[in-house]
Amino acid sequence: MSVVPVSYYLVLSAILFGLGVVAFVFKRNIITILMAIELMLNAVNLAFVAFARAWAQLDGLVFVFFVIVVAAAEAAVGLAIVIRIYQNRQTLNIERVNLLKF
Amino acid sequence: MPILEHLWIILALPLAGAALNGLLGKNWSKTIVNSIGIGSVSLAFLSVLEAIREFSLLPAGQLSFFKNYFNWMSAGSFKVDFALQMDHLTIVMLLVVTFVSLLVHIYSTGYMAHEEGYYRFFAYLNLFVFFMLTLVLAANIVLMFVGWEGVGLCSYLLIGFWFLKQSAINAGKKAFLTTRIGDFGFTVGILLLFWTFSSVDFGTVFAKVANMPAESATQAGVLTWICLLLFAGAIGKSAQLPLYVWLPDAMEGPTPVSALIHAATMVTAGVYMVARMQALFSRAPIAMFVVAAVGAITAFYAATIGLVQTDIKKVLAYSTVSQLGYMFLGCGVGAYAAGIFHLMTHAFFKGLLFLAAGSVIHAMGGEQDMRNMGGLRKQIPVTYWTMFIATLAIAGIPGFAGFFSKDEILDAAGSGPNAHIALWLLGLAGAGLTSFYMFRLIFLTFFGRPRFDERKVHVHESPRSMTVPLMILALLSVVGGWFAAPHLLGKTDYFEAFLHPVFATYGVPAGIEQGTSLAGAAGEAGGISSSPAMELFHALTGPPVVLAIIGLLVAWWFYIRKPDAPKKLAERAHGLYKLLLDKYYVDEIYAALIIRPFLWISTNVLWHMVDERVIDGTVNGVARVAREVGGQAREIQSGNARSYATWVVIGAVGFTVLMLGVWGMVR
Amino acid sequence: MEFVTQHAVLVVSLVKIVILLFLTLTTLAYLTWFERKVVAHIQSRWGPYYVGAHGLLQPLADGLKFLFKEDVTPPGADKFLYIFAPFLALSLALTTIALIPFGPATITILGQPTQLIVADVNIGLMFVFAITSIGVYGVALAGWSSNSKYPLLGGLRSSAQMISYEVALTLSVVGVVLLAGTLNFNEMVSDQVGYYRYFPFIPRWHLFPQIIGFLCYFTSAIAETNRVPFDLPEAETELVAGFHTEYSSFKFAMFFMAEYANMLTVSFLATILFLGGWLSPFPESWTFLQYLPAVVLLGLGVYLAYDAVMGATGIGRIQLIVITCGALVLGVLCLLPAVIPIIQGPFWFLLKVGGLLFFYVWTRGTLPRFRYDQLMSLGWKLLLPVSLANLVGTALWIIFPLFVKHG
Amino acid sequence: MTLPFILFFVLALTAIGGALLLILAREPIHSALSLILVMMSLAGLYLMLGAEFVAAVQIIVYAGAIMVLFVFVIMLLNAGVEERTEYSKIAKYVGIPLGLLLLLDLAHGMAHSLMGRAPANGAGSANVMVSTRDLSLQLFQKYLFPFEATSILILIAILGALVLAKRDE
Repeated sequence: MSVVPVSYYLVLSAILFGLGVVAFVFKRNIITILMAIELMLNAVNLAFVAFARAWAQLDGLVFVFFVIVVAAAEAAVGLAIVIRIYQNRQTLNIERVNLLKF
Repeated sequence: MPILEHLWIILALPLAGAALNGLLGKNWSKTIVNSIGIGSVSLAFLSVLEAIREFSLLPAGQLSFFKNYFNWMSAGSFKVDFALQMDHLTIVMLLVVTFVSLLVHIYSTGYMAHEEGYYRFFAYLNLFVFFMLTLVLAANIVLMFVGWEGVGLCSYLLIGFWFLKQSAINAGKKAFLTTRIGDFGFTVGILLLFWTFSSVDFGTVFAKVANMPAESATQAGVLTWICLLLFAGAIGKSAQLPLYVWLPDAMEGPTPVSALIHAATMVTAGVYMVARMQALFSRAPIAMFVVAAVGAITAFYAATIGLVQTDIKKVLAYSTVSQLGYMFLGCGVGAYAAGIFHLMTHAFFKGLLFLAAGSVIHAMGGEQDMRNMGGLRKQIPVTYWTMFIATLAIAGIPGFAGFFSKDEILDAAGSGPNAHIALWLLGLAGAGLTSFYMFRLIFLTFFGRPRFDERKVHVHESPRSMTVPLMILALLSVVGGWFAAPHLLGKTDYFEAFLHPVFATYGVPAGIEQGTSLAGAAGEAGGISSSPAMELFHALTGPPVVLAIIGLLVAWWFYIRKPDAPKKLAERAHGLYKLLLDKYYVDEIYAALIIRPFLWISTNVLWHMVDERVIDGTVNGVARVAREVGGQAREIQSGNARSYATWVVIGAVGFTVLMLGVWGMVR
Repeated sequence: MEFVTQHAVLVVSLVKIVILLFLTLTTLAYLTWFERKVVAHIQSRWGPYYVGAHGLLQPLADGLKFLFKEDVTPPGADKFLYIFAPFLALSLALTTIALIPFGPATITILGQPTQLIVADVNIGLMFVFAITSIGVYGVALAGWSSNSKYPLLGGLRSSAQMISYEVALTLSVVGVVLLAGTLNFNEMVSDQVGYYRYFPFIPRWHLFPQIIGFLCYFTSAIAETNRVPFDLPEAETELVAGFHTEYSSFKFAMFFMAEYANMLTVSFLATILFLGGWLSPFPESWTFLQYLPAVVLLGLGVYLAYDAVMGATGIGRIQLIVITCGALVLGVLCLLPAVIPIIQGPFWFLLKVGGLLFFYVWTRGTLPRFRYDQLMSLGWKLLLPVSLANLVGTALWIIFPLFVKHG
Repeated sequence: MTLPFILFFVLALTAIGGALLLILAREPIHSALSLILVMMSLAGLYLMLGAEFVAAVQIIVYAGAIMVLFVFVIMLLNAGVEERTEYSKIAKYVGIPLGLLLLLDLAHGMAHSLMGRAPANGAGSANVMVSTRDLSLQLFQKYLFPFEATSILILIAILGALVLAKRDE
């Protein structure tokens, strides 16, 4: 029963990360932008797990936990901020939230 | 308690006093301020005595005591320690400084009783004592320079003590700036010293100098330059030609200050410095001659100005200048001991004169012009008698302190190793003039008919706190010179012997046997076979004494016998009189030659051109450029987060391309 | 045929899945009957009565009714999600059951030894939680997609409630995990074998050391399954019917089944974690107990026969007779020596599960509904701290045991 | 084409499709669901990599908690269809192409990276599952301090979220 080489997983994680970046730039809805960030984090997690597997080291998996924790914190705070923004400006379009400029 | 091990205590005491009074004294009663001020200084005096006792117990071979407390600064080979040292010279200075300061402190409690900023005054005084002691005890020239500048600062603060009086402020500034000119030379001298000996430590430097040959009297070597530069500092600090101009104005300060700082101690710092550095000076004949010449000329010159001054303190100020000239003359001709000796005696009688003058002013309710005095003899007897004794002392009447010291100096000037006839004559003339203007002062002040409205001015003797110091100083002005009595009999006087080790240690062979050589010289000068009796006779009837007597008589003739004679003389020799009265227009000349051009350059070149155009121009230009660039760059900050995200992506791509492509990492 | 022999693994699993699915769905159907009956008797009513004897055909009737009802989709609803939500809910609810072991015995089908479990995962517990945690979406999406006020509110409530109670639920179980030192269900059960040394009559079920954990677990389980008294998401009096207001016909039935499936799941879980799974509470020495399943079934058959003869009429009688025959056949089967060891586990397991389900229904019949803030404060301010304390206490107990673990 | 490869490609394509859907969907909730899809398939990939505990955590925390939070907020704010404003030209003409370039660059780099040549499951070992015990030991011994630090981070995040979302009366 042959196994899938790590590079496959890595390429997949790279693709997902790139798509996350594109989403990050492309989306206008603040919530979906946060989702894009989550997507990137997930891609990184995949790379971590793949590396951990490749070297038969558990550290990678541990790091995945940390990434997840950070993602959770980021989501909580980020969404709270989103709610605040919506309360103040009645919009979720990030291009309409542009008061902080020159 | 081993004070000697902890010399710093002597410094710490007045500093603590200054700190306490200066920082906290504002709301304290005069009593507390007094006890702190006087207490700290008297404690310092006592610890000095104790230190001297312990010093005397040192093994015979040890001529000086040195202690290094901590490394102050060290940059590469340039290393300065906070180190103090004590030897016979230091002892003399310590005694003079602490004792006179103590007396002046006591005196001030009476004199300043009704002044604003009482605590401030005492804080400054204590601070001054601290710096002066630092100057004296310092074991390296940099630390000495600290004290040097410190006393300058205190002098500035105290001259401008009445900072509401414009003239006082100006006088303070003048003193500070003028001495600064000299101090510049002093600083360069220090640098040159270090550059030459790669050390600023007295011991090290002198040890290195000791095995250097004396330089020739024809062309100047490095020692000469060092000495001349250092002496420039001395000129500034000790008010010699051409930088003496600040001292007369310094009389704007309170009289105790004039007594302590501008007569007894600070102004003599230059002399002390020259004596301290004598190892270098005595190997630099040219420098020696310059010192002597400057001293002699100043002595005569200042005396001439003193002749016609009418402000009692101004007279004393010029006489101080001239006496300092004598001290330098003494050092310049190699009679360091004599110079220091005169320094000490001068500290006594000139301090006394100032304090007494202060007492007079006090009695006259602030009046300083002698023409509005007269006949005070009866009202303020203590002041009169003490001042009279001091006058006799300064005039060099035999038996009084001034006689011995001045006589030695003139002796050395006339017949010492580096003697020169011109110096001798100048000194002699100065001596005569001194006795004249001093007795003029006495006669104008205390004799004759009162020239002031007795109903307005209610003359009263000063309080005990002022008169007691006067009496003590009067006593010292009499006996202070008797160490030197044997000298009259052609023997080495005790003072010489006491200081001998200091000057002998590093001195040039020629300089050593000063006392005897002076005695011998005196004998030759007298041109008579030297037997003690003849020596005595000669000394008592020597030219100085004769001139002093003449001066006395002339003064008596002018101001007692024919009080209107001076006016006639002034009218007859009007030009000369005016010249003297206006102090040879030196201030004006300086103003014209130096100050105005300086101001002009500063204003038009430095300020309007360099500062405004170049510097401000640069700064503003930079600011303008920044503003323009920012104005363009701020467009980037559109407030649209997607654009920011794009910038992030750009950065990420750049980095990744670098990492994967260029650096070939991961690969 | 050789295909079958080749891929025995797949085939066997498929077979097991089919059987389990059939059993589960039937159980779900009859759970509704059971609930209605019990609640009715609690409220001294008869409950379902007319359709078949004892209303035993009621679920069938309900199912038919749902099938033939009109399937309404509200205008402006998100079509895909609106249809997707119930499927998600039900499929997730059923998936968890695949992870539940029903007994220790291993049967050999087609020369392929298998256990009474579909998927034996190392960390079964985690996966159960994983799947239940996704169950939220069913409700939430249903509420959102049907583009209507009440469902939206219901969806919001239920998602908030489920997230909140999931925390307490998970934490209350961690104590057991600590004691058992494993996340695998089989190992967990086998960890509870035996009796306490000092109390030889008490089986070493985790229920006793973890009584607090059990209470927390069960409470939050009720909340997790949106049951009374925590049925805020479908509070009839407040939100009409909560998240499935707009749902009708079979989609509604799916939600319904999903709810009962969740009930089943949490009961299974509770049984495995706290009640010693398939273990019998009585000592091994009582060998006569192995006939208990047969006795029960035969007794049931006899009773039904009597009832069929005396009580029922018409179609009910036929039906009763059929059931009687089934029960008797099963009872006889249970007497076969080959079947006895296999049947022991499932018997006790289902007995305990049945007890828990009865408890469920009992609470529903007794307790009033909470207010929303009460619900939240209960979850966050009581259950969470208590289960945390329980966790810490358990950890301490493991580090400093008062008396030795294996009695 | 053996079973693992098939499985891998199915999951990978699901993930990529989910990601694309996340980008293209105009309804935020669709984006959220597609992201959940991605996470699910990633969990499957973790299982294939033998990290089952991570897979479970991935589902519980990401899909079960974080994304629920997202969905919750979407429902709370009733976020409608996303309006595709184009105020930021640079994002349109530079950002997105560059993002794709980054994708290709990274993929290329990863494909040729040294890691790529390593076998998928440890040093030649069979396709074993990582035992949860080892993982927890690793986490609570070697990485104890980061663990505590992250706990503090979570605490702060909770407080921050509370303070932020709290309505100011």
